[in-house]
Amino acid sequence: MTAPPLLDAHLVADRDAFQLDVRLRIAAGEVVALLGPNGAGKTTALRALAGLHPLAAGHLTLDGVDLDRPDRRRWVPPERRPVGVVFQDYLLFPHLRALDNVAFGPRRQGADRSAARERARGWLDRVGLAEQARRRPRQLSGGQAQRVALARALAVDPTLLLLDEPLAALDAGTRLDTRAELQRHLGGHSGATLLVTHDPLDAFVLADRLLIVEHGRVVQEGDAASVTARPRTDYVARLVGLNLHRGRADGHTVRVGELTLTAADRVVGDAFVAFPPAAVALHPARPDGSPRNVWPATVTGVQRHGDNLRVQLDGPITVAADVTPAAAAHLRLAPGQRVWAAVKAAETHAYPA
Amino acid sequence: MTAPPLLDAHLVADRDAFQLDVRLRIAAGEVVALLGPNGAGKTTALRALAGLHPLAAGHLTLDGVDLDRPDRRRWVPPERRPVGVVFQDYLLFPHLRALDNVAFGPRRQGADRSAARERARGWLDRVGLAEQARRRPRQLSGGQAQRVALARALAVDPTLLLLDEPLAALDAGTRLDTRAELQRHLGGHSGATLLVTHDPLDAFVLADRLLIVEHGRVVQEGDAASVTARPRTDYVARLVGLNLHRGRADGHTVRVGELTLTAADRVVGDAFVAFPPAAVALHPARPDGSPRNVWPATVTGVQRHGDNLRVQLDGPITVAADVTPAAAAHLRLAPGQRVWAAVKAAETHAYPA
Amino acid sequence: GGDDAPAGTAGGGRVTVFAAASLTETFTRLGRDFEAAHPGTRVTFNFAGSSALATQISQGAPADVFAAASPATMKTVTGAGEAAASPVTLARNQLVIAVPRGNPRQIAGLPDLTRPGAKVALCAEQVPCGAAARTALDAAGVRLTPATLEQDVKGALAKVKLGEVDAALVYRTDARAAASDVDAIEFAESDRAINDYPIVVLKRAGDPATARAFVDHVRSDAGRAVLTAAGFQPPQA
Amino acid sequence: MRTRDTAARAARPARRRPRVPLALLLPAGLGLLFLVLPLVGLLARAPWTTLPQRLAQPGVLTALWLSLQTATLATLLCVLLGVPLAWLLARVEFPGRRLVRALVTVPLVLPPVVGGVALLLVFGRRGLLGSWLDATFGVTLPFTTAGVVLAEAFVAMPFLVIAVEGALRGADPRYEEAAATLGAGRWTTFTHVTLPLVAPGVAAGAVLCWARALGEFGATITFAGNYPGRTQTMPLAVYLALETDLPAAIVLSLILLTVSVAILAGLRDRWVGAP
Amino acid sequence: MRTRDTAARAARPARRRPRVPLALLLPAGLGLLFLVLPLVGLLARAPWTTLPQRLAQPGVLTALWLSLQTATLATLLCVLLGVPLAWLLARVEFPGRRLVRALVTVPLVLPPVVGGVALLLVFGRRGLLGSWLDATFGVTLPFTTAGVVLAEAFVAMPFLVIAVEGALRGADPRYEEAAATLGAGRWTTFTHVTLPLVAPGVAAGAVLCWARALGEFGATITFAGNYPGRTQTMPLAVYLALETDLPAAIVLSLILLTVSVAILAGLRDRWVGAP
Ligand SMILES: Nc1ncnc2c1ncn2[C@@H]1O[C@H](COP(=O)(O)OP(=O)(O)OP(=O)(O)O)[C@@H](O)[C@H]1O
Ligand SMILES: Nc1ncnc2c1ncn2[C@@H]1O[C@H](COP(=O)(O)OP(=O)(O)OP(=O)(O)O)[C@@H](O)[C@H]1O
Ligand SMILES: [Mg+2]
Ligand SMILES: [Mg+2]
Repeated sequence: MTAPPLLDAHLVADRDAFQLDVRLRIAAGEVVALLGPNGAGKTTALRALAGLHPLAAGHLTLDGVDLDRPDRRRWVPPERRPVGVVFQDYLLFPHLRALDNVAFGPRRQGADRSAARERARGWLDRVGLAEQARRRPRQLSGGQAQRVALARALAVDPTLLLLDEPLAALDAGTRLDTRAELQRHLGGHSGATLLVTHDPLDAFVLADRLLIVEHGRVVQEGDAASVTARPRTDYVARLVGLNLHRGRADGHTVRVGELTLTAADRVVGDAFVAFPPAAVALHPARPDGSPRNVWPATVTGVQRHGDNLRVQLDGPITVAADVTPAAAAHLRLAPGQRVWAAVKAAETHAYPA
Repeated sequence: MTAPPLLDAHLVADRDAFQLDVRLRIAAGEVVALLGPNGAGKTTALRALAGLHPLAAGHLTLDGVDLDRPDRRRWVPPERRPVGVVFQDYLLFPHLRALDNVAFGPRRQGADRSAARERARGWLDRVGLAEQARRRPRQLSGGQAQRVALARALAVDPTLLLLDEPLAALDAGTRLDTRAELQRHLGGHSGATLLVTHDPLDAFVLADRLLIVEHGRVVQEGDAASVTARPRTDYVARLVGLNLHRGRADGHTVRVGELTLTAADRVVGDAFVAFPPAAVALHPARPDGSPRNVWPATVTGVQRHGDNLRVQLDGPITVAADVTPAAAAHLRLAPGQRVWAAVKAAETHAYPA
Repeated sequence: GGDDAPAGTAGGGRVTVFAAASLTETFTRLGRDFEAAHPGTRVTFNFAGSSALATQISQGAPADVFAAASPATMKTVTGAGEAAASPVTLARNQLVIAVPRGNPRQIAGLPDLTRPGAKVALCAEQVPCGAAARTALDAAGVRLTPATLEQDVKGALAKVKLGEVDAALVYRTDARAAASDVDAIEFAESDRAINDYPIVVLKRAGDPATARAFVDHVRSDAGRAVLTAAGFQPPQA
Repeated sequence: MRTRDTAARAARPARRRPRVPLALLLPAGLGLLFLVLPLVGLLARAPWTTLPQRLAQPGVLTALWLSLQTATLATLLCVLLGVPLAWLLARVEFPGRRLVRALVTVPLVLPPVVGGVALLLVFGRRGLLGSWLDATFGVTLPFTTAGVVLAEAFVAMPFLVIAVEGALRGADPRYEEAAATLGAGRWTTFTHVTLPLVAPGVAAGAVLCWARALGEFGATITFAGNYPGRTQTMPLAVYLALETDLPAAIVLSLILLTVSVAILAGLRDRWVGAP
Repeated sequence: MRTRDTAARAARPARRRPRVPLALLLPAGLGLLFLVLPLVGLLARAPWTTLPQRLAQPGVLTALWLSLQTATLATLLCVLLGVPLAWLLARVEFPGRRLVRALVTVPLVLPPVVGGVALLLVFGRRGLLGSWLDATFGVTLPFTTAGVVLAEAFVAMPFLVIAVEGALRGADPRYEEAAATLGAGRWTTFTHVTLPLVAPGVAAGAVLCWARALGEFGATITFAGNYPGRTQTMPLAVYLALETDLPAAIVLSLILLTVSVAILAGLRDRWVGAP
């Protein structure tokens, strides 16, 4: 990042046994996607940023203002932070109509009732809920409620926008529309945005940068391309759909357990090797020919996966392989069957751990 | 269906302005996915099946027993229906620990405390939450809570299993695991399952048959292949990622508005034509050669879509086209630009409306 | 908690006396004396407002003796046929003007109560002391707008004690009991408004003999002495 | 009332009518009976024939009107002071909170007459505050209608505070967090989110408070005295009637009851309804 | 109490301590003052020197013990009958529900002495039910400790019912739906889901109920009489003390207060805490 970060935070917080310790910088206009498995601490991080969970240590500075500095006993309450939050479970005010839920923020910013409602109407329209404006939250479907929550957070035009899985309950089409709307909005947004999502596509489309947390710690960070190409944890590997293994590299070979894999890249020392399931070919017998990486394996499971089948394999390393139904039929794949797995060196990537 | 349906229902229910009218049959052991846009009435249908929303008309018969028959004034309350429900917003009992939430159902079925807990522990283990057993719902993350809700519904082993977006809050990896676990469970389940989801993949993997509702009515029904190949509404077309248009066919040609498209199939009368965005090729000038379907179009939007770019086009028909970044750079695609769109007849499918 | 069997009407030298709350001190004394004088007997009291006691008796309360603070209340009991004999007067009480100690307003008689700014508490006319006060004021020809019409003497007296009013018309017995806080000023018209305390043995008394003995004790010289010490006047011969 | 009807239907599956378990219906019915039977006893004893003439007595309507006025004002005062107090007890942690919570119940436990005395000791002519009020503003509260309101409010406020605090503790505080992230300060959050969310609890507390104020006797007569038209509320009239004339007292009570039951039943359900 | 402290901190951003808006703190403080000042007045007037000797009087401890026992039993009775009644009012729709809800407030509005008379008319030896009870079982309730419990329960039950109903109406009924889909009948749902969810409301109601029962005087003395050791509770003792000796009455009241405040403050927070 070249610009000084708009948001500069080191979030240290406790929740009973769980501990969060995440460093985070977001530039003005930047969108960062926060990804991680369930219980990794994403919501907790958002709560700390919003001021709903005070930091135990670290710091939180937004636009040059210290919002939370335990060491200086400084803490700005949520209502004085320029944030907007879409909560994972929406938290729409049950006693207010959808319109007034959205108008709530603008009202607090000083807009008069009719101006606030006008603005709210505009936002509801943008998320496709103009007709539901007069409904109360309990009269909304799940996806409608989530869009009201999104509109409510966007309507305050906050410096720091915190979105906790804002599209999870939307149907496929609405999701595309709403994502496009959000993308348009974020494109013109001068503040910082932190987006929690479980959908890599959402992250790739909306975010400039990904931040992966696990067990309350950042495990990987970078733009979509680098994260997709070089996953560093099993979670990221599964997210982007790669087989990932860790070993010791010496030039083009990486030793993983008892197996030595040949990779396209040159590395020395601790290294990761990654290859897509589609790159794994299965053979009834040891194949001859080009693939350099060949090992015997046992099928442990077969599942449909899009048009293909995803085959889980045990052996010197555990991998997933994608095969066409025709190939599967030919191989008569079933759990327990022994096969040979092969991956071309060209499709096997290695990088330092 | 050859077997007599385990569940036979005609759900007619009102919710203020919204009206539901859905016919539904599920055989023993069958899994039906209920899909539809937000507010289509999926949750309402589930509530009617569970007995939380009495029918205004129609009927509901499960395993030969009338559960709701307004005409005969017969209605069986929820607690006496052999159903299990995963609610869209979980509704975990806030005062009970995760373990006791899951043990609640087995207890009601007569298991003693330790047996029920044992069973609950097994289910929590299966959804990967053995460690969180002693937490209260407020101490769980969103995805953890959803898995507890799933475990709670499965633990009663109901004849009719109703799942309202049971995987929406799970991270990518956990989602695969949980889906696999669910698939395993449903494979051995002798009852009927109705699964609401917005993820076509979930539906394709888990369900034997899809049921699409819109505005409270069934608009399409069938197995994954037929639905994917022949979408009948815009919603379904977007769900499966096809361009869909309706017109009048006469042999291999279909007239859509002012445009006449040539399709691979022979149809006469009202017909749909569908083709994938990837089949749409863009050209700076009118192309010569094989594509039979060619028309001038205006670019209205360009978005990243996976590795490619998705281009929205206006013109005689509105379509989406997927192009590689290289092609896009070559064409200098930007909103407002005029291009020629071309689709091969072989990739254009027509079927009766 | 005590046993749950209703006391009284049990016979065996037990007497249950329903007595007006204003007799609490004197009757407690008298009861103890009676028990001492008649070994083996036991006197149980139920002190409350006379009218509440009358209601209880008419609803079948287990009472042997009823001592009321006014003949009117007694009449509701005798009128309902609950009495075994006709009631007799056990004592009489006379009104005084109670003023805060030291009499800061220099009140000497009823006419002083009408001075501008003087706040006066009377009893409501429904209760004996109020009726008596009305009689006395009428006799004196004094027209008075009180600040309050109290439900009982204690209420009126409390307001004097706390300085909320400058004077109140109360019974002499009550003024005497509060002598540390109030001064009692006798006035001439008070002998026109004297209240009788009647007592009677009830029909359903379990041990009528002991009950009568208690009534006799109250009306004995010893009993009278206790009553007079508290400020009561003896019944008219 | 159709509770028995409901019970009968519970046996077979009924349409829409929720089945009521006997284990709940039985105690509920008993409870209702216990509350209502004494009323039946009173009704049976009421001298119906003389009712019109008693109602026509001028003092009765005055007392009734005064009762309704003062009880309503007292309730307002209680809501104004009591709801914030309940909020403080439910939402702000401060040392000694448990003690304060217990102190709030003092007027409940204090015999009302003693409560009246206590009020006199504070607000009376010679009281801690009263003497200052008198000297500074020439205001005296005893023997005035304002005094009645004060006495009723003192006795009735705990009901409001405790009921509202219970409701606040049952409400989900995360809505308040959501309001804060939208820029609502604690006061706005309180008025725009918290209060509407606990409206049923506040309504329940206000009903308790109003009814208790309406029936207040001991503290009122002790603090404010009893003067027709100024401080004589219905309960005071009832007590005095009790001294001489039980049927009259019963009739007066029944009038008070009828009016209050009618008012409470007439309040639209939504006042007490969930949001 | 550190409320002022809290107010001072509100001005600058403080760590963790939630800022309390003055608009809430002021009325809350006023309300608390209003409730507690009279107590201060009483304390100032109490004859402290004679306290030990008064406490030593045998009747006092007996009356105190009886008060605590009967108030607790009355609260139990109220919870047993009142919670189901509140549930019925909040969760079951039946014709006339609004009237029933208003009727529940009857004992609140009824002057307690009249309430006592009403109880006598029903449960007295010559009452509607009492005569039958007496003839059939040889049970008479008036003038017994059981009668005290009955009178206190009659007067205190509305507090419980109304507070619990308010809590029930504020609670989300969808948890009960979830329980039903898991096979829980209405009774199980009530005991396993509804009750735990509204526990704070029930606790608040029970506190109100207990405190009111502890302070009950009018109905008790009328229905159960005033027998030391059997029916003479503290408020009755206070009443008699008032006849002769105001300071004694104040001391007795303070003893009652201290004990009840100590008990309520001693109840662990979680009894009143949200789940
Ligand atoms: N109130 C709480 N008390 C104690 N622990 C909590 C509390 N809330 C959350 N936790 C724990 O803290 C951890 C992080 O939770 P958090 O909600 O931040 O996860 P998340 O990353 O948002 O997960 P998800 O993707 O499932 O929403 C989890 O292990 C959770 O169980
Ligand atoms: N309690 C209610 N009162 C009135 N209308 C309601 C109520 N609940 C839902 N609706 C309306 O009924 C329609 C169907 O809602 P439902 O919850 O069944 O949709 P859904 O298909 O589950 O949608 P989603 O995918 O967003 O969860 C929607 O238009 C919704 O606004
Ligand atoms: Mg989360
Ligand atoms: Mg839904």
